[in-house]
Amino acid sequence: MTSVARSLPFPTEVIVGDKLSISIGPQHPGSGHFRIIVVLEGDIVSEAIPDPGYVHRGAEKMCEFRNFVQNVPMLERTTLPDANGIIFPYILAVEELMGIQAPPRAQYLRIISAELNRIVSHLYWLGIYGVFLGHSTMFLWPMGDRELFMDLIQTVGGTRVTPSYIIPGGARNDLPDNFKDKALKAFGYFERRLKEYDRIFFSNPLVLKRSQGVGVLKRSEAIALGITGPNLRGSGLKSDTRKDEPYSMYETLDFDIPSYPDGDCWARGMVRFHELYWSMQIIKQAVEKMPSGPFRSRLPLLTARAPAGEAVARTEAARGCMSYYVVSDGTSKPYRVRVSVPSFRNMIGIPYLLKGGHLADVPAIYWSLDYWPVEADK
Amino acid sequence: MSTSLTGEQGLADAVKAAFGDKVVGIKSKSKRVKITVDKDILPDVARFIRDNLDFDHLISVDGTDYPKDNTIELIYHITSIEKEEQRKYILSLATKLPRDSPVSPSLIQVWPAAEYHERETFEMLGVTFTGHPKLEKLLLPDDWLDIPPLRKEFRLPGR
Amino acid sequence: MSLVRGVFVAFVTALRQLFRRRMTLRYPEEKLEIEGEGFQYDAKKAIGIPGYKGRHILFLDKCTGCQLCSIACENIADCIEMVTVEKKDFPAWVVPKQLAAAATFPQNKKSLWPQIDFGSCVFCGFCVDACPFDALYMTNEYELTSYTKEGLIFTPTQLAIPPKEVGKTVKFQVEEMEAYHG
Amino acid sequence: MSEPTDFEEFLKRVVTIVFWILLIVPIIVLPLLFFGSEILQALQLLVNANSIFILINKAQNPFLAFELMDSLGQGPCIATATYQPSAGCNPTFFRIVIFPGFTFVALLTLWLGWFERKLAAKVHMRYGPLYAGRISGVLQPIADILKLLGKELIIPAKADKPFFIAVPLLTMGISAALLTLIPLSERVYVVPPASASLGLLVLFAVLGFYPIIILMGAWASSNKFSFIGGLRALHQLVSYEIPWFLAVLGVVVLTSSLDPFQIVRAQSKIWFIVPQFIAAFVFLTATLAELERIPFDLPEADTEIVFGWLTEYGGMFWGILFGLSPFIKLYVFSGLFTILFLGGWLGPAFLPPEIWFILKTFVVITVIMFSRVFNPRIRIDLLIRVGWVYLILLAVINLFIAVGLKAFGVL
Repeated sequence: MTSVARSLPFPTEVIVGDKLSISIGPQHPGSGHFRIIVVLEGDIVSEAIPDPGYVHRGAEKMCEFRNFVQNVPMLERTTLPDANGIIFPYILAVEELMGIQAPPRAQYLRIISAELNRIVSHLYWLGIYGVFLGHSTMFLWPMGDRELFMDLIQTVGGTRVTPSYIIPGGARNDLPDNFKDKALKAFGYFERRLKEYDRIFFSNPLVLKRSQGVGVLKRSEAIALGITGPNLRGSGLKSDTRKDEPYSMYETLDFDIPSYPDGDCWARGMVRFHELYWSMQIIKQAVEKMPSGPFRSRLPLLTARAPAGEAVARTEAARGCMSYYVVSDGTSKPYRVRVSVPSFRNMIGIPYLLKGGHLADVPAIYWSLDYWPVEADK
Repeated sequence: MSTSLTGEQGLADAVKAAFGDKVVGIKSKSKRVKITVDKDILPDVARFIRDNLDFDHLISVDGTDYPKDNTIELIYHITSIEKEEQRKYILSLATKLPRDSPVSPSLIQVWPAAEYHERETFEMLGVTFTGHPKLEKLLLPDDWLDIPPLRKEFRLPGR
Repeated sequence: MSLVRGVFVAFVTALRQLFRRRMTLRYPEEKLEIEGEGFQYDAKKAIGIPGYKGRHILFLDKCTGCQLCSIACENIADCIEMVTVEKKDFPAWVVPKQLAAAATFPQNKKSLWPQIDFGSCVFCGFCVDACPFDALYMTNEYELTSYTKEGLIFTPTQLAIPPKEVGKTVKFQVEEMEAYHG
Repeated sequence: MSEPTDFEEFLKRVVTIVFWILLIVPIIVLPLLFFGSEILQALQLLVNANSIFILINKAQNPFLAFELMDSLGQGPCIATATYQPSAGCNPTFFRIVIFPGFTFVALLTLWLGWFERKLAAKVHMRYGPLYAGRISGVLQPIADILKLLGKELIIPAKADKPFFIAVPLLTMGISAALLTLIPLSERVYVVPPASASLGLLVLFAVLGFYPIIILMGAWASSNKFSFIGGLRALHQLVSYEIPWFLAVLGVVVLTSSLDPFQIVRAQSKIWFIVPQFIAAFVFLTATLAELERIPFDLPEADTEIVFGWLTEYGGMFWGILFGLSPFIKLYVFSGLFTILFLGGWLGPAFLPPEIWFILKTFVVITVIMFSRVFNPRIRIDLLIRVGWVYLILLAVINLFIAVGLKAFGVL
């Protein structure tokens, strides 16, 4: 078993010369199901090695044994806070393979559910980011206000986290009658709350000291490293799949892509902070513009076959550009599903940005990338 | 070479013009172009795509196992960020590798983002990338001794 | 100076929160009121009716034992199993009134019924979508805990029982600057 | 009370009753046991009509009431028998152990912990302790202590055991030692005014042990996170302690005394927070750092280094190191702030001075506690920068102000 011993990345000596290596994760309050091996030189990180795989389930392999529709509940479990966003491109790819198109109302319903999930995911991120910086109130306020949007998701999809709401050919069910009132009430409250979030956290000078100029990702590096999502926009690039390659009905909606040129933890946080606002605007418009009519095509769910072929589809999930590559061989089960998740693409930024930073900045930088270990491990 | 491309066909034509017959096949549909090349010229085509066509943003690297043809198809999905009008395209750069000894040149020099994607493809499909600085297990357990799990002969228990 | 001012603004923001109501739902004492009757599916129109995806309810007068729910669940959670229950084995109070006099269930000749293991159910509701006879719906009941794994397996009899009444329920209230359960 | 409906309800009530008993026993039953004979004597005295008036006169004044309780010690009483039984009337033991000494502060700090949790919970939109004791979780501290006492004391296999065990005890000792130097009023104190002329100096001298003990514990744990936490504690010490001393120095210059009694007496005209507001700010900031509270809880930064130097301590060790000792220190420094800047026990006469002191201290404690709900944790380099550049600068400016005020005879 020499290969096993060799592949263990953790050095056997605790202190090598002046260096001290510590293991952040997988059982550490500042990590998820994930490990970063941090080699310290004094208080400065001289090397950081990410070690994912603790929650790897083989979603890509499991996809090959399920129908196109049966994959939906399984695939959306890779990212619980963003269940609708993560399944969206899979649905688009399967629809492209099957050659069907969802009715317009269904496309708006998808936008609503995906944007609700984006808010929930960003609020979750904000809560953890707050507590990683030691700000206990910023942990519990977003977690509490998240309840509003979990409630809305439950109103739409029936469950709070994994509604399996969007399926090939449309959406499972229509909006309930009271959704609009409920949503407008929640958005009114939350828009006022966002100002308080700004006062207590994003404009708090101590938070600025902790996050400004920390973990700077330059524009060119962000492109070369393939960073995506809010992290890319935090580096000064106005790139969002919703604008770059409008899918569903995003081209009919009027919204802005927040972007900050700084590239530091603060900029990445501010991008997400503004996206909270814009997601609410998108939902408001979608509810207004939604045409009446069917919201689901009469697709036989269990026996739906796709002709042989392949399709690539991408959408903007909460953590960035989410894309699926689906190959079909003409049966009712996909031949190959490649899940390309934003967290896996952003993981390369972790060792890159941690290097040269302080030990205290490790959780701040790590979580400012919004790395979701379960999503990356698939 | 300054590119004045119009649509998917323009992209395909540019690659075709530069590499001629070495390009095995080109498929294009709305906003998607798939270019299949021989693995020897893979780095050259990649450099060409990055430098001349401005496809600078790697989305993913993946492979599909085709036991019937005895090949593994390796695909790089690339998009563009710097050129705004090109952002809507996804260009797939594919190559066919023999299933018995799948070896391919690493494109980490062209797109540094390929590092972890190639490591994942290495452990999941057994494709060896020459020139990769650290080709080790990433997601699988360190004591994984079975065949690469995304090969088609790897069966899930009970399926 | 901006530092002191910024910290002071944050301080005042936190202070204001002292005069607002709390968000917490004190769960065992008060339960959230769930709107609607649960997730249902209109097989004729092929549309879902929005609702909470809780425990299933089985309508004994509609189920034909066609196994479609079981097939739909096959690769998702593998939690629906078809079991045979004769009519005489059902307690009288779960049998619908119009069928009480009959010797068997006329629509379900083989007496095949779904039995759901809620230990592995993921509450996706695809079985409800799959049922062509509107015999399987979902309800608002979500308190399904049991001391044993077997206790989570709901037999057709248990599935036919309407959801039990929950105790005191509260609504989620959203006001101008505060959200609370009450 | 209705009949318990089921077994769980029955258990719940039993536990609640036990909690109330545990609360009542130290307050009522233990004094009865300890001072039983004296109380009997007092009852006998009550029968004697002549002495009733004396007793009532004494009992009106809380301090004299304590004196009374102590001076009755003629019989075979444990409290007085252990300490100078022949002298009879000696309040020192009582002062150290009961009031205003350790027991009083320990009970106070227990409920300070409860108060902090309720305060933070209110800002966090949640309830905090709720169930133990029926009235918004008021018995939660007792429940916590019972839980911690029931836990196994785990000592890591590679730890340096004597030092590892010594650290909680030493920390406790230092906290208790600090406590003796905080008088509640002119008549309620542990260290009498006659021997308190160097009070502040002794306090800071005792405090100097603290980071060394932290480092000792960190090193003895043989854990990398503990070690980093210990080093951070040392860094924190050098960055806050000097501005802290300088801030106190301003007050010392104004009063020409290191005696807490003298300092309070000097504030009869004006509280020092008015002329010395810079010093008060610096002192409060440095106090946050000393107490390892957010935004300066770097040695325990849980998301960075697990729990810092406390990582390996569990059970009642943790209870002492994280529960009791920091809260006693919180009381000590809030009391010190009250003495130095808020006029100590001075106040309108409708309340006794001891109550004034406790009220002011409580306000300071609340302010310190509240800082954790709106601040993040700062980084070690920022802390050192804040300490060495800004706070020292402010403290020196303040010192000049103090010297100026003294030189021109304003105060």
